[in-house]
Amino acid sequence: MDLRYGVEDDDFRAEVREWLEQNLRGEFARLRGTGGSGREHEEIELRMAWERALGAAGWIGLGLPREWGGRSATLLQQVIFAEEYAKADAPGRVNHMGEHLLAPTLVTFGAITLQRRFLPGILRGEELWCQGYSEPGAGSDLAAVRTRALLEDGSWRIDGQKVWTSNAAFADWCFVLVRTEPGSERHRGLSYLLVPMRQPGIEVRPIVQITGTSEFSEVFFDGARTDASCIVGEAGDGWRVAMGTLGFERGVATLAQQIGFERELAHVLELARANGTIADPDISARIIDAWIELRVMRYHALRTLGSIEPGAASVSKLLWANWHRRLGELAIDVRGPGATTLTGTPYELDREQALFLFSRADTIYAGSNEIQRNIIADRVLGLPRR
Amino acid sequence: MDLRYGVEDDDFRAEVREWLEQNLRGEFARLRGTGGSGREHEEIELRMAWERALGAAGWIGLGLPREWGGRSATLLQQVIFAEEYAKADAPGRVNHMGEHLLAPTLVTFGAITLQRRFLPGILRGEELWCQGYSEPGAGSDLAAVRTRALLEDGSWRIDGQKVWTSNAAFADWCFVLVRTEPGSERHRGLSYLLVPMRQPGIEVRPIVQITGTSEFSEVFFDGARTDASCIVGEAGDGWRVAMGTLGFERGVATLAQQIGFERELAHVLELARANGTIADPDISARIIDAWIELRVMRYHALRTLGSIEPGAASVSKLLWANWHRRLGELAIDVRGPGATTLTGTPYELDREQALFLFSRADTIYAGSNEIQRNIIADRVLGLPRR
Amino acid sequence: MRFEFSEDQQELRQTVRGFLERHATPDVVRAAAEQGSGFAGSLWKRLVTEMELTSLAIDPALGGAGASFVEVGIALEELGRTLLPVPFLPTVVAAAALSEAADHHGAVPLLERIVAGAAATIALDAAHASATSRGGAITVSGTVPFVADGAHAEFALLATTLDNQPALLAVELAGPGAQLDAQPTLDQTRSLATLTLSSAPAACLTAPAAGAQAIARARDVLAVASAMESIGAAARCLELTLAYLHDRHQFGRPIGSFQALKHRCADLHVALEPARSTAYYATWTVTGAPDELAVVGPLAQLVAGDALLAISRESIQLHGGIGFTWEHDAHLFFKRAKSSELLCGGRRALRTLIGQRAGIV
Amino acid sequence: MRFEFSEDQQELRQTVRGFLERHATPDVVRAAAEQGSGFAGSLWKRLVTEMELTSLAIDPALGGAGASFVEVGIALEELGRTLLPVPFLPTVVAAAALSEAADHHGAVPLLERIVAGAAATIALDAAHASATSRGGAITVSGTVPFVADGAHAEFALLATTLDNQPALLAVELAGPGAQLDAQPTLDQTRSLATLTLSSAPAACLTAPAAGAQAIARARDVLAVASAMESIGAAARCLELTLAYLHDRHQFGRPIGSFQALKHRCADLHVALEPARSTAYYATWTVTGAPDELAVVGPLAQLVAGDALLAISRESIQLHGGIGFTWEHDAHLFFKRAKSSELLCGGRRALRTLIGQRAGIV
Repeated sequence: MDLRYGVEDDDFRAEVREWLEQNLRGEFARLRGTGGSGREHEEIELRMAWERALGAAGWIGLGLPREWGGRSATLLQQVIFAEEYAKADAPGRVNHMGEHLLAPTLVTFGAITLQRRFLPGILRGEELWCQGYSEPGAGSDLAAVRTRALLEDGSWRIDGQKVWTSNAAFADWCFVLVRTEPGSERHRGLSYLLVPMRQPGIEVRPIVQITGTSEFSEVFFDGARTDASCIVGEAGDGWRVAMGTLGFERGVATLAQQIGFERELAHVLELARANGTIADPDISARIIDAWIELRVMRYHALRTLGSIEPGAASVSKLLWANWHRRLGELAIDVRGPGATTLTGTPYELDREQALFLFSRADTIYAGSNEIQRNIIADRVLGLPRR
Repeated sequence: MDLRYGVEDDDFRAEVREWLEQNLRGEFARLRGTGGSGREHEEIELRMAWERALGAAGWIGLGLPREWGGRSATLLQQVIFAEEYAKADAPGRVNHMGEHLLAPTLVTFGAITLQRRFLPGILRGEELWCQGYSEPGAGSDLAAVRTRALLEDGSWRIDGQKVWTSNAAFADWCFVLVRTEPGSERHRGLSYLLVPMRQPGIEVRPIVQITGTSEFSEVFFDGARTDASCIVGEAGDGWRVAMGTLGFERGVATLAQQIGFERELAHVLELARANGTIADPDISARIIDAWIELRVMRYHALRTLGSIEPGAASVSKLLWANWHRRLGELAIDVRGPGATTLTGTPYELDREQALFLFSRADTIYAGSNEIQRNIIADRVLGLPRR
Repeated sequence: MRFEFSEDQQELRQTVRGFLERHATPDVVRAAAEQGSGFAGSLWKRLVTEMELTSLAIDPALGGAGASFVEVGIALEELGRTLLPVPFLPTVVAAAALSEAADHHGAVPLLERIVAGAAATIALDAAHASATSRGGAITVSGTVPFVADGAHAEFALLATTLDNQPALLAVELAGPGAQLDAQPTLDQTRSLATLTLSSAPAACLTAPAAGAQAIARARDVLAVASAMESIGAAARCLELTLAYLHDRHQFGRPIGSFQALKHRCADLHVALEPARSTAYYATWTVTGAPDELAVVGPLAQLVAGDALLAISRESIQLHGGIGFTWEHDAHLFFKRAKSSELLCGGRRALRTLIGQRAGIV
Repeated sequence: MRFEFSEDQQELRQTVRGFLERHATPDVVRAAAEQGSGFAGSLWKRLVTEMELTSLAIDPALGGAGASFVEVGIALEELGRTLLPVPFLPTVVAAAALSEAADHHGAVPLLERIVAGAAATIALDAAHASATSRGGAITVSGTVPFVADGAHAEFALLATTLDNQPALLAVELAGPGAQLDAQPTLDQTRSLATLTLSSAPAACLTAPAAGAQAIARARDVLAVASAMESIGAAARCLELTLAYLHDRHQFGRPIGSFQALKHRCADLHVALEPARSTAYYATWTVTGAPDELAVVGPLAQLVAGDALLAISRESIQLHGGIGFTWEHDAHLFFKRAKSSELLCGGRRALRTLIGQRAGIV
C-alpha cells in the first residue's frame, strides 16, 4: 500500500496541464464549464471542434494500445488526464460514447476491418457516437429489447424504437442492440450493430425533461439500413458484447467526475456563506456531510480503480448518484425561497435549480438504483434468487 | 367532524380517575410504573392481586356486553379508561392476553359452554392467559405452525414447541394454534385450543434477551393435555379464529400507549435540559421531531379508532414501533458517554439503557415491520402479488 | 367525539371531486401552467360563481354558506389533488382573516366582493412593507416578494407595521401606488408575483393592540390550508404512482410486484395517512379549538409537506425514465412539494416554531 | 500509487485471521465478556508473546517489527471481527504515541515493556486531570472516566496539563496514588475503568511547546484505530447476517431471497465498502501522509462508526426474534457500535471537528 504518485505520474500530469492551458484559449476559452450532464445542449459546434483538437493532439483513446493509435497509457495516467481535464473546467465531451464505450468494445469484440474502419474516426474526434440500448419496454429489463434487424440484400434492415439516447441529435453513428432472430427471447438472438444516424430510416425526437431542456432523445428506426459487415461479434452474440461494454470503465471517469462534484460543492458552500445559511446548523451539517462523503467516494474510487469485480461499478454508481441528488436538494435549500422563481422565460433555470432538477435523473439513468441494488445483492452478496 | 368529548364522556372519565386514585393506595401504591413492555418481571404477585381488584370493581372487559359481565362500554369509554389508567401510571396488566385477545375471541367464535367456563375468570382477574402462536420455524410465516394435537381418549394430546410467549411463567392457560390434521399444510388443518399451563406435559423456559431480562419464553409441549371441549371454533378452523383475534384491538390500546410514550419523552426532555444536551441542535431537533410525531400518532389514532379496515393496525404498528425505537436511540444519545457503563452487575440497566435496548424488539414482535409493510402493500395498496 | 366527516361534508367532497374530474383535467392544468402564467381563468370563474367555493365559510348574512373551515379544507384538498393553478388558497385564507375582522371597519365589503367572485391574496411577512397614517388616511410602501396568485387577485391582505404597530391592512392591487410583477416560477402550477407599493392607499383591519395576534392567526390558518392542499396532492401523486406500478411490466411481471418497491410504497402510505389525520384535525381546530391552532397549524403543514415531498420524490424514482420527462405529471407534484417547503421558510424553521410553541426550546 | 496491501501485509492478515478463527471463537469471546470482566487474559498473552502483535510497529532497535501503522490496522481489523475483549487498541495507540516521543526521556523503556508483553492504556481528554512539577518530580491528580481496558494495563498515557501547559504523561497504574475501578459496561466486550489519581508520580513525554500537538495526533491515531476495529466488526456482522438470510426459511423460501431485504443488504454493503476504503486510506496516512491525518482520522472514525451502527442495527432486525436474544451474537455488535459512538463524543461532534479542520465552519 503506497498512495503517493510516482515521478513519472507527476511528469505526465504536468504535460496534460500544460497542453490544456495552452489550448483552452482563443475561441475555445468560452467552452470552459460548458456541456456535461444536464447541459449537453451548450455550444455543440464548438465542442465538436474541441473534440477534433483533442484528437489531433493524441488525447483520445489514451488507454488503447499504440498500434490502434492510443498511447498505451496506464489506468493511473488515464485518471490523471481526466482529473486535469476536469480541473481545467474543460467542456463536456461530445464523444464519450465513442471513446469510452465503443472503442474498447471494438478492440475486444470487433473484427479487424471494423477496428480499422471506426477507431481512427473516434481517436481523431471526427466521428461521434450514440448508444441505442434502452427501449420504451426495455429499460431496467434490457433483455426485453424488441427492435429488430434482418439481413436483406447485403445489409441490415432495422425497425423499432430506442429511447434515452444522449447526443442522438448530432451523433454520426449509433451502436444498437437489436433482435436479429425473429421469435427469440430474452438474452438470446440479439446482435450488436453499428448504424449510421444520417439516413432517411432514422428519426430523432428530443425528449423534453423536467428541466425544460433536452438531454436525451427517442430514436425511431423505420427501415433504417446498415451494411451487413457492421456487426460487432457474431449475430446472436449481442448480449455478451453489450454487457462487455458496461465493464470497460473501471473507475477512471468516477475519479474525474469528483473534480466537478468538488466544484459544485464549493459553489454551494460559497453561496451558503454569502447568504448566511451556513449559520443554520442543519445546512452546515449537510454541507460537512457532503464534503465527507465526497472524500469517502474518492478513497473508495482509488481503492477500486481498475476493479473488474462484480458490483464494484454498482457501488460506485449508487454512491455518486445518491450523493449528487442530495447535493441538488442541499443547493436548493441553501438558495431558499428565492429558488421558487426563475431568472427568465421560458423556464430558464439558474445553476442550483438546474442541479436540483437534473440530479433527479442520476439515480435512474445508466442503471437505476434498484437495478444496482439487485446486482449487488445477487452478484456480490450472493443472496439467493428464490 | 367534532372532536370534543361529550358530557357523558367527561363523567365517565371522572369516575375512572376517582376509582384509580382511591385504589392505587396502600400496598398497591408501589405498583405505579411497574410492569409493561420490558419490565414484565416486576412485582408479579402484587400485580396479580391488582388484576383481581380491577376485576372486582368491574374494570375488566369493559367493552363486553353486560350479559357476559362487561359494561357494554363504547369504544371511546374504553379509550378513556385506558388513558386514565396510563395517566395514573398504574401497573402493566398481567392479563392483557386474556382480556383483549381471548375474551373477544370467545365471544365471537367460542361455544357458549366455553364462554361460561372462561369469561368469568378473565373478568374477575383470576385466570391469566398467554398466547401460543409463534414457533421457531413459524415466526413471520405463522401458517408454518407444526405443533400438533390429536384427540386421544376424549382429550387433545399436544406435542411441539411455541416461542416468544409473554407471561408464560405465571399464566394459568394458553390459547394455542396447533395442527390437528396430520399432513395438512399452511392455513388448513389448524385448530385453536385452550390448554392449561400447569401440567407435566408443559415446560416453560425463559428466553434471555439483549437486556439481560426475560420478557418471553419458550413453551415445550410434550404430551400435554387439554379436554376435547377446549377448542374455539371447529377443528381445522384455527387459522380463521386466530386471525380474528388480531382484529379486535381497533386502536384502544394505541391511544393509551401514547400516554406512556408521552411520559418517556418528557423524561428524555428533562434529562436533556438537566445535562445541557438540549443546546445541541441535533438533540433538540430530534426531541421536537419526536414530540411532533407523537402528536401525529395521536391524531391518527383518533381518526382510525374503531377501524376494521385492512392495514389500519399495520400503519399503527409501524408508526409506534419505529417511533419508540428512535426514542430509545435519542434517550441514549442524550445520556452520552455515561450510558456506556452500567449502574450495577449483573447487567443492571438504567431507564435509558433499558429503553434503548428493549425498543429494538418493538419492530420485530407482534408482526415485524416487514410483515406490516407486506400487509399494507398487498391489502391496502393492492399492489400485485406477482 | 367523532372524527368522520358529516354526510354533508362527504357530499361536498364528492361534488367538488366530480366537478374537478370533469373539468380540471391534466390537459387543462398543463395548459394553464405552461401558457396562462399560472391561471386557469375560466375554470376559476366557475369554481367561484357556479360552485361558490370561496364563500363556503363566509357569513350567510354576507351571502356566504356559513360553513366551518373543515368544508374549506375539503375543497383545498380536492383542488390540491389536481394542482389546478387558481387563487383559491390565498382567497380563502384572506376570507378567514376578514371574517375574524368582520366587526372591523372595511372587512365586510371585502368579504362581499369575495362572495361576488373576487380573488384575494395574502402576504404575511411583516418585514417587507410599512405603513403610516396621516389624518385617518393610511399609505403603505415596500416591496413584497412571492405574493401567491398576486397577478389574479383584486386586493391583498398585508401583514405590516402601521405607525410601528403590527397591523393587517387591505390594499387594492389595481389601485394607485401598487404595482405587480408576475414572476416565472419553478413550480408552474403556482403563480407568484412581486408587489411594489409606493405610498399605496390602504385600509387597516385590526385594532392597534390586536394586529400581532391577527397576523399570527392568519399565518396558522394559512398553514392549515397549505397542509390540506399538500395532502390532496400527495394522495393523488401516490395513486398515480401505484397505477403505474400496476401497468409497467419489466422482467415479465408488473414492477409493482417487486417487494423492494412494495415496501417503499407501504412507507409512503405510512407517511401519508397520519399526515392526513393531522391535517384533518388541524382544519377542525380553526373553528373548533382555536387555542390548539398555534401548535397544530404549523405541525400539520410540516408533516403534510414532508409527506408530499417524500411521495413526489419517490414518484419520480419509481416511474423511472418517464417520471423525469416534462410530458409526465410526476415533476409537477415534485415541484409543488419543494416550492411549498421553500416558501414556508423550510422544514427546520417550522420545526423550531413548533418546538417553541410546545415549550420544548 | 497502489492501494492493495502488499503480499506481506496480506500474509499477516491471513496469519492473524487464522489464529483468531482457531482461538478467539464466539464461546471464548462470550466467556471473557460475561465472566472475565471483559478480558480474555490467556489469549491476550498469546497475541502479545506468540503473535507479537503489539510490537508490530515498534522500532526494531527496541525489539519491535518495525512495520508501519498499516500492519497495526490489519491486526485491529481482524480483532474487530471477533469482538475479543483484549487491550489491543489502547496498547497500540499508546505505542504509536510513545514511538513519536521516542527521543524523549522515558518513552523507550515503556516501549520495551510493551515489546515484553505489557498492556497500556491511553486517556486523551485533558479536562479530567492536571499535573504539577516540583524539583523535577511530576505528580498528577484527577478522576479520569472511561479508561479503556484500564484494569488490564500496566501504565497509562494521559493527556493533561502540566503546570498549565498541555502535556502527555505516563502514569504507572499499580503505582502509588493511582486507583482503578473497573465499571460494568453496556458493551461487555469492552472493558472500561475509572482512574482516580491523587498526586500520582508521572513522567512527561512531551516538550513544553509540543504537548498539544502530540495529544491531537494521538487522538487522530486513536480515531484511525477505532475505524479499523469498527470495519472489522461491521464486516463480520454483515457476513453473519447474510448467512442467516441464506439459512432461515419462511414462506417456503430463504428469507434472503426477498427483494426488500436484499436491497437493504445491498445498502449495507454500500455503507461498508467505502468506509473500508476510507479506513484503509487513513491507516496509510498515519505513517505515509501525516499532514492528512488530522482530517482523515476523524473522518474514517465517523464513517466506519456509521457503517457499524447501520449494519449492527439492521442485523438485529433482519434476524428477527433470535437477533433480540442474549444467546445470539447480534447484540454484541450493536452494543459495540453504540458504545464506540458514545465514547468518541457522538457523530455530531466528530462531524463538527471535521468541518472545522476542513475549513468549512
